[in-house]
Amino acid sequence: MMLNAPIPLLMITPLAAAVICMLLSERSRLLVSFAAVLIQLLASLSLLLLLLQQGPITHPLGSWEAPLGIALRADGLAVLFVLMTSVVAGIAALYAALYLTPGPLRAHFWPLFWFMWAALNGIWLAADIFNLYVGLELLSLAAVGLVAFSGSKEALVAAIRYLLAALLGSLAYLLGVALLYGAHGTLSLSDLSQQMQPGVASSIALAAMAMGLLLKSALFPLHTWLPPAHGGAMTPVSALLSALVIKASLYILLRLWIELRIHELAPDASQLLGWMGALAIAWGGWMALRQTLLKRVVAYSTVAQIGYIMLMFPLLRADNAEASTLALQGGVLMVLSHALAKAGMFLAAGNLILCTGRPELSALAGTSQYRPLSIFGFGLAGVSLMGLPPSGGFSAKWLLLQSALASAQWWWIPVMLLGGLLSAAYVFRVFHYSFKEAENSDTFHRPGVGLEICALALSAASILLGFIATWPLHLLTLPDILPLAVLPEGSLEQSLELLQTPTYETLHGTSEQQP
Amino acid sequence: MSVLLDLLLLSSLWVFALLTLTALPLFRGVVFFILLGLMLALVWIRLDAPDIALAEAAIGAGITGVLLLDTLGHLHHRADQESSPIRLKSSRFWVALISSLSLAGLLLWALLDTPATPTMLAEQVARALPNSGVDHPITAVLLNFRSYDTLLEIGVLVVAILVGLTLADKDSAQLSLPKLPNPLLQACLALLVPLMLMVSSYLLWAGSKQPGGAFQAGAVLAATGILLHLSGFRLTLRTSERLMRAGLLLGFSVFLLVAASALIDGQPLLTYPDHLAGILILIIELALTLSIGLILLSLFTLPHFALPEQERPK
Amino acid sequence: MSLLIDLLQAALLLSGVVMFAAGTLGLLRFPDTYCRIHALTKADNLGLGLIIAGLMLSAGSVLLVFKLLLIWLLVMLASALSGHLVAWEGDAQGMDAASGDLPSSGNAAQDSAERER
Amino acid sequence: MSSSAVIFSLAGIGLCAIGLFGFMLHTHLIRKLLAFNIMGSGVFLLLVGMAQRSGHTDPVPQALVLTGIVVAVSATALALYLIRRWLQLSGSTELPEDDRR
Repeated sequence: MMLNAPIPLLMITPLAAAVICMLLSERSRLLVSFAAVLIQLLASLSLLLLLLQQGPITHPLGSWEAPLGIALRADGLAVLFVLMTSVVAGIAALYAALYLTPGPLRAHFWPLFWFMWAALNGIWLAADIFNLYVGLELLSLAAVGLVAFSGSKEALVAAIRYLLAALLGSLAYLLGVALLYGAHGTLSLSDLSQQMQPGVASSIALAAMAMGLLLKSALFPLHTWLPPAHGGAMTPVSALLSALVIKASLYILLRLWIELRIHELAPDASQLLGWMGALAIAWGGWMALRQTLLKRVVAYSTVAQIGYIMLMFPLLRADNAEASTLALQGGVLMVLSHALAKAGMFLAAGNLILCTGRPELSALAGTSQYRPLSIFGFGLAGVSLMGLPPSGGFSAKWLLLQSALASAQWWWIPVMLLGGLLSAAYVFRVFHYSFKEAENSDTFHRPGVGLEICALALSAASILLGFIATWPLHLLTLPDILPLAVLPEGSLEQSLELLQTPTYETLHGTSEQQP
Repeated sequence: MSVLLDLLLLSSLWVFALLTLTALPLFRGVVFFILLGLMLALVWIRLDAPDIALAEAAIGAGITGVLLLDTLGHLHHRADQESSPIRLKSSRFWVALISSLSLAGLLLWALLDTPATPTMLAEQVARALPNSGVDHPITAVLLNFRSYDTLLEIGVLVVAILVGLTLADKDSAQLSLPKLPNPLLQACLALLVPLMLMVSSYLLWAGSKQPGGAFQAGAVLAATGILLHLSGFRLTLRTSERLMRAGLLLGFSVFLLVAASALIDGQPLLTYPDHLAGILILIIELALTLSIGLILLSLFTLPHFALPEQERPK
Repeated sequence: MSLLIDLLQAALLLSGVVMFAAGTLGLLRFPDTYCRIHALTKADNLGLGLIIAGLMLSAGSVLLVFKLLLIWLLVMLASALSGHLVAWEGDAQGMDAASGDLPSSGNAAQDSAERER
Repeated sequence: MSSSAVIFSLAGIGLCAIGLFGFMLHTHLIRKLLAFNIMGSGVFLLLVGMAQRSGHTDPVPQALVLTGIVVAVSATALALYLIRRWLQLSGSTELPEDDRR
């Protein structure tokens, strides 16, 4: 009976924590939140164990089977995202607890944070298109609240812009839901994937949903709301937004793409997404090079990295199972490593701003001499974003490159290389500023050790992901979300063996496709 | 005949929508927006959806309208004149026009291309209704079959309140909305308030068998609160913070507790035991009505505490 | 007999519509706020009363007749109150009865409608 | 075939288009919010209208719309909080014409 517990816990805990936090005094909010973070970590780990034992799990809420009721579903993809959320949000919570000064502001942070977490878990586990809409709205409103949090003029402008984009995106998504329901009479994703027939209504519905989700994920040219919101929010909030919140709409897009077989039915749309991604890589990288504020650099880097994630869509090919699998694995690994690296980078950037007391890049002069730890955290995350070995970012790009070669779409390769160069340029530009001689180095503040460790832990995790990359990817092949992706045995290991890292051998022969 | 009526309603919807967006000054636009909401309520009746009609009139037109008008009250103190938005020379106008026309075209295409088939979900609802604990299919969907959506939706409402709380400053409890010291109003309140409370409880009670339910009842409750607020009886988050907070969260907490209680039994989340389904739904609805009433009221009253002009520290 | 009732019903409904039209015309054409309130509340209450009376003839059950009556009473109460509040607010702002203008051109209608809600 | 459902699906399409038009045209934040609400109503009409064209009432989309209306009012209230605060700090009801990059 308790076998089913992790899924409900993943939803109940954050919602209950939000309510309890609203009712309690400030000090107790902190304690409740730590307890809840622990429960979340344990629940996601036990969900992982359960998945390894039983395979994909369906949890019919209210004991009503879909399509009448709503089902929650935990397959490999969902569990990976749940784990990613628990790690990143857990560390960000720790950071926030140290970063926020006691007072009403800190008190209001926790309930919003918990609602955001609940919405994220809800989205990862959802298998119902309308439920995804409610989850998206909960997520957007909580995220907007977190952006507007400080109440300053800049924060408000960013929040309003973000809110308008998010609302328009949700409505476009809901419009798609309306058309899909009108055409197919069901809201359950698995029903839809069985009944889906190509048709005008379905195509327009999916186009509307995709537009809405892309707007929410800030894919170029719909990205204009992102840099002020992510760059202007408080540091822990920036980390959460860039690492997790935008991934929610990307995740839904990916789900729709593979479960409703859009990659088969509309390969042109996939190519379009890929080209938008390519433009995003170029534009995001270029703009990141031209920013004068440190956190804006990091925010524009997110715009570019979203582009990388989009490159997986044109590589999901119906006619080439190997390329598809590699693309899916590369794309998901990209999401995971970006989540860790970007959260780490934002936290490190926040620490640097705490050191210098000013948000400008030029204020960084002397930091690498006096605050090497902060700049080191920033650099580690940068290594993963640039895609240098042996980071998670490198493995992800490697898989995507392999996939591009396998499906003979060579034109994505220069895009990836150019993007890597641009990332290197903007990361080194930050270093360049930090290595300058400082005139008044004695004015540096010392951020708490805890803050430094949080940033470093996330950045290090993004590097570490490169060493254990086969493990999450193996998890990804567990469920049959991509039925066509039957890889020849051991081919994943083969493709990754080229990287020559010893860890991969230990997992040899474990990636048999399961039904 | 009824087609004519429908077409009349359709054209009035479109006209009011256009007027909402183009009428000057903004106040007029908001009034047209409220009219649009009332027209929509009629449309929902025509679509055999009295539940939505009630909610649209009470929440869509009522509460949203009050919130908008209240914001306008803040606005016109700061001379904020806008010129006519339709400027044929601006590229913005043409981009907007072309995108909206293409949206209409695409949707029309989708609509015409899709055959009208009865949905199988409606049948399933009808079949499962006897086991749901209520007799009204919409209440059954909202609080039993798809209760998870409703749970998250209450979360969305609470988030809106939370953001309001974050932005409102605690210290300067200064009312910006004067009360109306009108003797006739006060006299009428004695008549209206009990009546509204009665309507609210009727809607709640009716919800298990016929149109009505927690949301509509809560909206009427909130309207009562807003009326009282305007006449000077102020029940706000500031008066008794703890009590009010508990009230706001009561519905959500009760819902969450009931949802989680299924786990003790080893059942999936939100499962009601068969014989208890009716009573549990009633308990949830009672708590939700109170909370929704308080939340919608607070959405209105929260910003009436002037914020300090200077920026708050980061 | 039923023809008579039908005719009576038609007459009641039509005269109700005429009253509404007259009230709307008054709202559009009358010179100042006070006159407009007058047109709106009086004519519309009577118009609604006529329409309700017409509907009662075909109601069929006592409960329905009672409900219709209740609707009329409630609308009368609401319109009396809102009409009073608009006039009261206009008076409080020093609105001139003859011209309907405020001493300083402001947003009287806006204010009063806001308060009313 | 229910003609009402078809007609109001059409009405919904019109409202969606008008709403999108207003949303893109206006810079005034409250007008944008009104346009968002109009668009929302259009989507709700389309959701119920399209599902009920066969002449049978369908409680599921009706319940979804009830949920949608509550979500829309929450979003509107939240937006109004932000707009008011922005008005208070800047005295403007429009966002600064930004560096649209």
